[in-house]
Amino acid sequence: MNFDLTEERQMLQDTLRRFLKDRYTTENRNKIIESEAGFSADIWTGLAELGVIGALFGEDHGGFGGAGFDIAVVFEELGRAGVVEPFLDTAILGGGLIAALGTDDQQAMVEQVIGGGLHLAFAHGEPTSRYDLSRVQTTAKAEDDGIVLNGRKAVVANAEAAGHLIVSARESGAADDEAGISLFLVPAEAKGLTLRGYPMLSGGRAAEVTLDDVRLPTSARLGAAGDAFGAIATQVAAANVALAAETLGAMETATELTRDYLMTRKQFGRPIGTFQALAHRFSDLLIELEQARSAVINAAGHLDTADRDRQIASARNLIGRAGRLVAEESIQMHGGIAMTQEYELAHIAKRIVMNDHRFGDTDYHLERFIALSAA
Amino acid sequence: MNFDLTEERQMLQDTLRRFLKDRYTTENRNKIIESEAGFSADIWTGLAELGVIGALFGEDHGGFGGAGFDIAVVFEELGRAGVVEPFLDTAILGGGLIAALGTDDQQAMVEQVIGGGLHLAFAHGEPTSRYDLSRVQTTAKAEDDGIVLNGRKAVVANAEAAGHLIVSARESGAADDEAGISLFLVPAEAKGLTLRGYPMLSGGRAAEVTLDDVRLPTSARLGAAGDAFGAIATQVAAANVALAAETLGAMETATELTRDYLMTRKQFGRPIGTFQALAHRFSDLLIELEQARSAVINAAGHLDTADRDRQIASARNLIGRAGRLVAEESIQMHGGIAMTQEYELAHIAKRIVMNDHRFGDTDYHLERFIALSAA
Amino acid sequence: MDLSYSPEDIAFRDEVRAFLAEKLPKDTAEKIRNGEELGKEGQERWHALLNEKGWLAPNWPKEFGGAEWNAVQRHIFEEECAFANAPRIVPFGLSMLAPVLQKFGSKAQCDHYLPRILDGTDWWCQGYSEPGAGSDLASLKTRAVREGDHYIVNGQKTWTTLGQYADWIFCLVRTDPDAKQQEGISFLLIDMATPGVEVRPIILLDGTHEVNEVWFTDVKVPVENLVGEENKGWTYAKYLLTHERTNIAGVGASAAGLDAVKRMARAEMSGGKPLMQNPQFAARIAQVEIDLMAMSTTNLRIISKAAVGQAPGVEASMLKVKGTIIRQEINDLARRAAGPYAMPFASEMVEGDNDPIGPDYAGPVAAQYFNYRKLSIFGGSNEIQRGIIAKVKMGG
Amino acid sequence: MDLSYSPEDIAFRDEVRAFLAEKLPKDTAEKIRNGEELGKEGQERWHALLNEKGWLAPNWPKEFGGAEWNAVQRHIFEEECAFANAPRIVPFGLSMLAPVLQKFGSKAQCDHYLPRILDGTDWWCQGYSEPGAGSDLASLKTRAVREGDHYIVNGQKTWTTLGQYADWIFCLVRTDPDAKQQEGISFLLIDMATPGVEVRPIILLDGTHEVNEVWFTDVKVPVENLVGEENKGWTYAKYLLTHERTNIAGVGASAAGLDAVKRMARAEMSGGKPLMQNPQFAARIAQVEIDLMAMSTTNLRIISKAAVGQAPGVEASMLKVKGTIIRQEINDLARRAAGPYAMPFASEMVEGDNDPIGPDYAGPVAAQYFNYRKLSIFGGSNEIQRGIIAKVKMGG
Repeated sequence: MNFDLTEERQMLQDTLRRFLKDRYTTENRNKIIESEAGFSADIWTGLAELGVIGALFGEDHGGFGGAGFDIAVVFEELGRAGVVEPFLDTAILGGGLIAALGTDDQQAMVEQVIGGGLHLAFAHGEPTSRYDLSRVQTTAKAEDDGIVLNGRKAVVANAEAAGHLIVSARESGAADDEAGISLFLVPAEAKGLTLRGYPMLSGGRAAEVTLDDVRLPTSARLGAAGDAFGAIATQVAAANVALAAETLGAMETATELTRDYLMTRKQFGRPIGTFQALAHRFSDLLIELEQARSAVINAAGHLDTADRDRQIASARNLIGRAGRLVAEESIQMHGGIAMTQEYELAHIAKRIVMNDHRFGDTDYHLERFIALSAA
Repeated sequence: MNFDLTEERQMLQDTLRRFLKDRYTTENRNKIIESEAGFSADIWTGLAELGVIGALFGEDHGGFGGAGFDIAVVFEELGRAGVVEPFLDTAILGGGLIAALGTDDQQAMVEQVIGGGLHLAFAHGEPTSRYDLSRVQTTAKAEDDGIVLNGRKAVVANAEAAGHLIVSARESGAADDEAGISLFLVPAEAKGLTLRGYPMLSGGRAAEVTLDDVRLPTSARLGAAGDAFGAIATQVAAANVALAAETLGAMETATELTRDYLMTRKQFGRPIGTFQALAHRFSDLLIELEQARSAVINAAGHLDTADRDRQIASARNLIGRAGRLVAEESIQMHGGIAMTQEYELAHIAKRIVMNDHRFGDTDYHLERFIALSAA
Repeated sequence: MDLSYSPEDIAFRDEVRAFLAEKLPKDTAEKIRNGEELGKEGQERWHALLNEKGWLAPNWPKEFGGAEWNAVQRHIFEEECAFANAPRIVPFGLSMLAPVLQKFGSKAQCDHYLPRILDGTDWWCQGYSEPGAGSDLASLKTRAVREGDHYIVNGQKTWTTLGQYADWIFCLVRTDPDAKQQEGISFLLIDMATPGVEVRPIILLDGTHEVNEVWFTDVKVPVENLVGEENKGWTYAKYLLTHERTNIAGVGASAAGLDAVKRMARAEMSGGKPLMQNPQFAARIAQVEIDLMAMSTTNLRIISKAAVGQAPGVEASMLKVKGTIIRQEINDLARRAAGPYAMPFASEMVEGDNDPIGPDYAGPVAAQYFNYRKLSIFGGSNEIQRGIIAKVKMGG
Repeated sequence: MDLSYSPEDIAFRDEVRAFLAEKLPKDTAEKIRNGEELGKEGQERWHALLNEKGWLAPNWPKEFGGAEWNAVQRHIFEEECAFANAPRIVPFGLSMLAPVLQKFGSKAQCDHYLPRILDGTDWWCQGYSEPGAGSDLASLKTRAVREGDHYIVNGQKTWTTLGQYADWIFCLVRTDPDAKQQEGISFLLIDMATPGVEVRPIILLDGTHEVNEVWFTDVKVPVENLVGEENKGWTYAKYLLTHERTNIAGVGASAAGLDAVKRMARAEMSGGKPLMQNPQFAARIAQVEIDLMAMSTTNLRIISKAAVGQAPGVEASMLKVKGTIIRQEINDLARRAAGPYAMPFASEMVEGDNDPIGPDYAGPVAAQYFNYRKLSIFGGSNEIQRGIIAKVKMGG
């Protein structure tokens, strides 16, 4: 048993933390959030050069990591700094799906992703699918020598920046079937593809995606026809580890900001953190933070095991609850200052809470845990 | 709108509180709990003479009350003092069912109950029925000119002291049907009736009741054959108001004991109640206490309305949650002393928590509330 | 014990309902229902409609043009307004300053200011909080120095709600720097157009501009703008704070919010069924509804005491704490109910008229969740309230 | 990062399992599983079996006859014992006194007392707490006055667990009344058979007799029973407290308790279905199981640090708080699961062999629920632990 990071991961963590501390200040980050692109190309390139993206892929795909703990280390640091750049979408989801399913030709895109030269987006969720992974109503129909896509995709993160969208569509089966779902590489400039972009509350941008008779060659299909669900579930599992770790990192920052505030701000001549009620509540946050850290370790450590889904459901349920507590209590213990947009905690709290809306919220994961435990 | 007690109820409350304060001290009560009978005949007679039982019946049955607020006033006071005497079983359930369904002959028992001269018990729950009111597997079969009962009843409170047991049995229908359930007045000395008595954790006694070919005349039936469910539901609703009010009273005592302790016990030369963490937690108890009081008012005020069951489910869910909080926090804030049997809070906390096991616990009432709200 | 309204109360409720049905502008109600901001003009339009009916100042005595309703009537009015999605009245002039003027102000001040509050000539804001002072008003630093017929005011106020719309601000200022903490404070009325007054926006974490910093640099204020006596401002401030505390439980708003959550949960599908039928979500809704049912009665119990002249006292603190917990829980449920469509940042939707991105109910819920964290912070934080409750109840 | 045990650890675990399967008496395991009390003889029987194997003193150095296990091995042993329903080792002599003697006691004391602890000759109890002192040991009042070759001890200890079985008690006594708070305290070993020692039972709220008051009236204690130096007892006491804190999270016990709750919930029927399928109950079970999964890893993280010599420090307080919350929640679930059959007061069942009243699992659950409220009170209350956490973490 060993809970220490390997030397390589420790180095990655240190490098990443230093880079972000210098470059990703509150002021810079708030400017990035308000920019038209919604993220910084400089930061993206800088982090790619540091190897952040490479750490998310295995050696057989040109990276030097790709395991659960690699994902956890990277995203914990991204979370600590409140990074809004779309590593989840381009690398874990987009790049991960191509790495898992792509032909040799398609795999070339992974190399581009690792180098920082290509953005991707995973266009999967639909207006009424909520968190149900197998609910795909977008259709893919064979026509002439190609395929025609029709449908609508909801809240597709990073869609506007993506060179290609990885679009899920149904080739057979009923609306909720796992079988019959395929993935397609749709170039940003494809005819019939329309994006309606908007900023997201916790930073970054997304788009509503309409596919209106989008015609593709069959070579645009990623993997075997109708057989993409397994790969989707696997990459979404990795995304859940990433989201859990990112939330953990943000929770660390929230508690650190709160500690600093409690020890700096004075009332009646004493730091308010020395008052018992706040001190005890702060202790509870620290306890939940350690629980969240253990949950991330469990999820990351089981990413390639048979118990994967149950461990991930467990971790995301715990982090959903602990995250809400940390976000709300940190704001409450700060008081008014935490309500202002320019204060670091405001953005950090939004990252924590809004992560609960990607790939299943606290309740969704609780139900999944119950179902998987009963199985 | 008026939330003041009527003059009569105010007088009843004052009298009852005075009587119990003088006579129902911790020492006396703990002796009563440890006695063989599990309750005090003197206290019973004394309270009957004060009109406590009469207050639980309407004028048409020889009482002078019987409304939801009468029940609430009486049981809140009983709860404040941690009274273990079986008013719920003898009066609300036993007496109430006879008053609701009895023939003129049978009604004579109500008079005896009001006078304090007769005990009753409601033998309804069965070993596997849990909180399901309509789950009755005890059978009643017509034979010769009479009826034969067979079955087993679980945790029948006050069974040993009761002159008659009011036994529910199925004359027709499936195990969970509401239709087909009848009630029978079974004399304590009936042949084939066996009791296995035991004390209960929060005071008082109950028994496992076995009915082995218990033969009764048809005149022992209470109400029409197979038609008792409505009356059972009505009296159980009244019992739920009583339980809610009793728990409220016990919560009042728990918070008062806690306040006194917090203001008396010193650490570092200051009453521990002046430390912020305990002060804030104590405030939360007071808030929940007011919520519980409102819940009892809502339940009592709707006892005779169409919204009865939803209001009662609401009240018992809230009081179950608030009661657990008050019991646990009161013990925790006291520390070791509250863990000892001889300290008043120990018994009071047990009353609060164990009331959750009669006629549906917190979760049961939550589900009922959801079902009734959807209806 | 009687849980029902009197016939008079019911008649009054029906009158309120009829008025709302007839007079509340449809587009206003629609905006409130969708959590959109109303802006200055929208507020002023509603104030004017109420003023026309004589209902703009429920708690003012009739002599000043108020409705002089009792607490139960005020409660009925507030509850009906919440259900009809009417805007809440902006309280600064009407509910906060006016009672102080009526009790402590000069006749000249009453004659001048009160009609202008009613007819919308003056929009007032509040200058209480200062940076670093938190909920502790007594430590305030803004100075007013008497020079002839004027005070010269220097200092800074913060968390000034809707100060960007205001014509006037009522301020607590320190007039005697040598006096102890709460003494030496005066209550001053300042024209926002005076040179040296500067309003700087504070953007809240959900992107909204509700509150402001107000800076005073050598601002000349005529001495006749002093309310009551110099150095007695703390007395007036405390009086104001008790008046601020009407409708503190927010029962009507919570009930309307819970209804909205249920609508969302009936529309959202989860695992092939309406979210409303999901056992976890149904349990969350039921739990908060049960709490709200009790809170509603707690509120009525306290109000019915106030109606017969018994002061609410520490109960107001209890209502504040539990009321905000319930409202914030409802906001959390709304956020959850919206699912992935809670993520778009619909600030332009909130203020403008663009098509919604997802279902129309989803647009503002996450922003509201964050915005409403303020409920337990501003106006005396829940920690302050818990301290008050403990102090009063443990002293007894 | 590696979440799995080393091959050596797995071999050790298998050895523990084999031992438990072979040696743990069936009736003992049955009693533990049903929450019944084991009594003195039952405990002594189990201690003897462990001693035979050389496993009675996991944390003692080998020179004293201990197993000298590392923290991971101790964890494995405790977890396997919990799952096999083995009794916990009574800690007073083995885990609390012995480390103090080994570090601060004389050779004569070690040679005399340690073998008697191992072979069961002496049953020890602890004399720390006093009435009114709560978790604050420094304010203790029991006096020991030196007279020739003896100390004369007067005073009272309380919450003395299993003192009714004890042959000896180790005590903190005040030897210098003029010294400040924590100075002037000495660590004394007292034979319970000495005249003037009186044990009075304290009955806990669930009717059990676990703890006692111990009164000292002019009790003569030979000076050679002093451990270490006079007036240095506080140092030894603090050392002892850190050693008391093994297995503080109670992960094994919680896991066994949760399994028991699941068995109950599969057997109990609610609304025609097993309670386990009831969405509310299933959610409660899942929630605590999720917390326990994380806690188990938190525990291992801390233990794996301890195994390589890093002291647990403030983490022990975190484990104590969260560990007791989880265990108490599991006790609450067991109480709920039992339904109406939680009501019988089965004290005679717990101690004797009568037939159970309802299902056999239901008998002790409510009593245990109340009894286990002690977990967050005794041994440094959760409030004390939260204070420690805040102090350490906010100082940093």
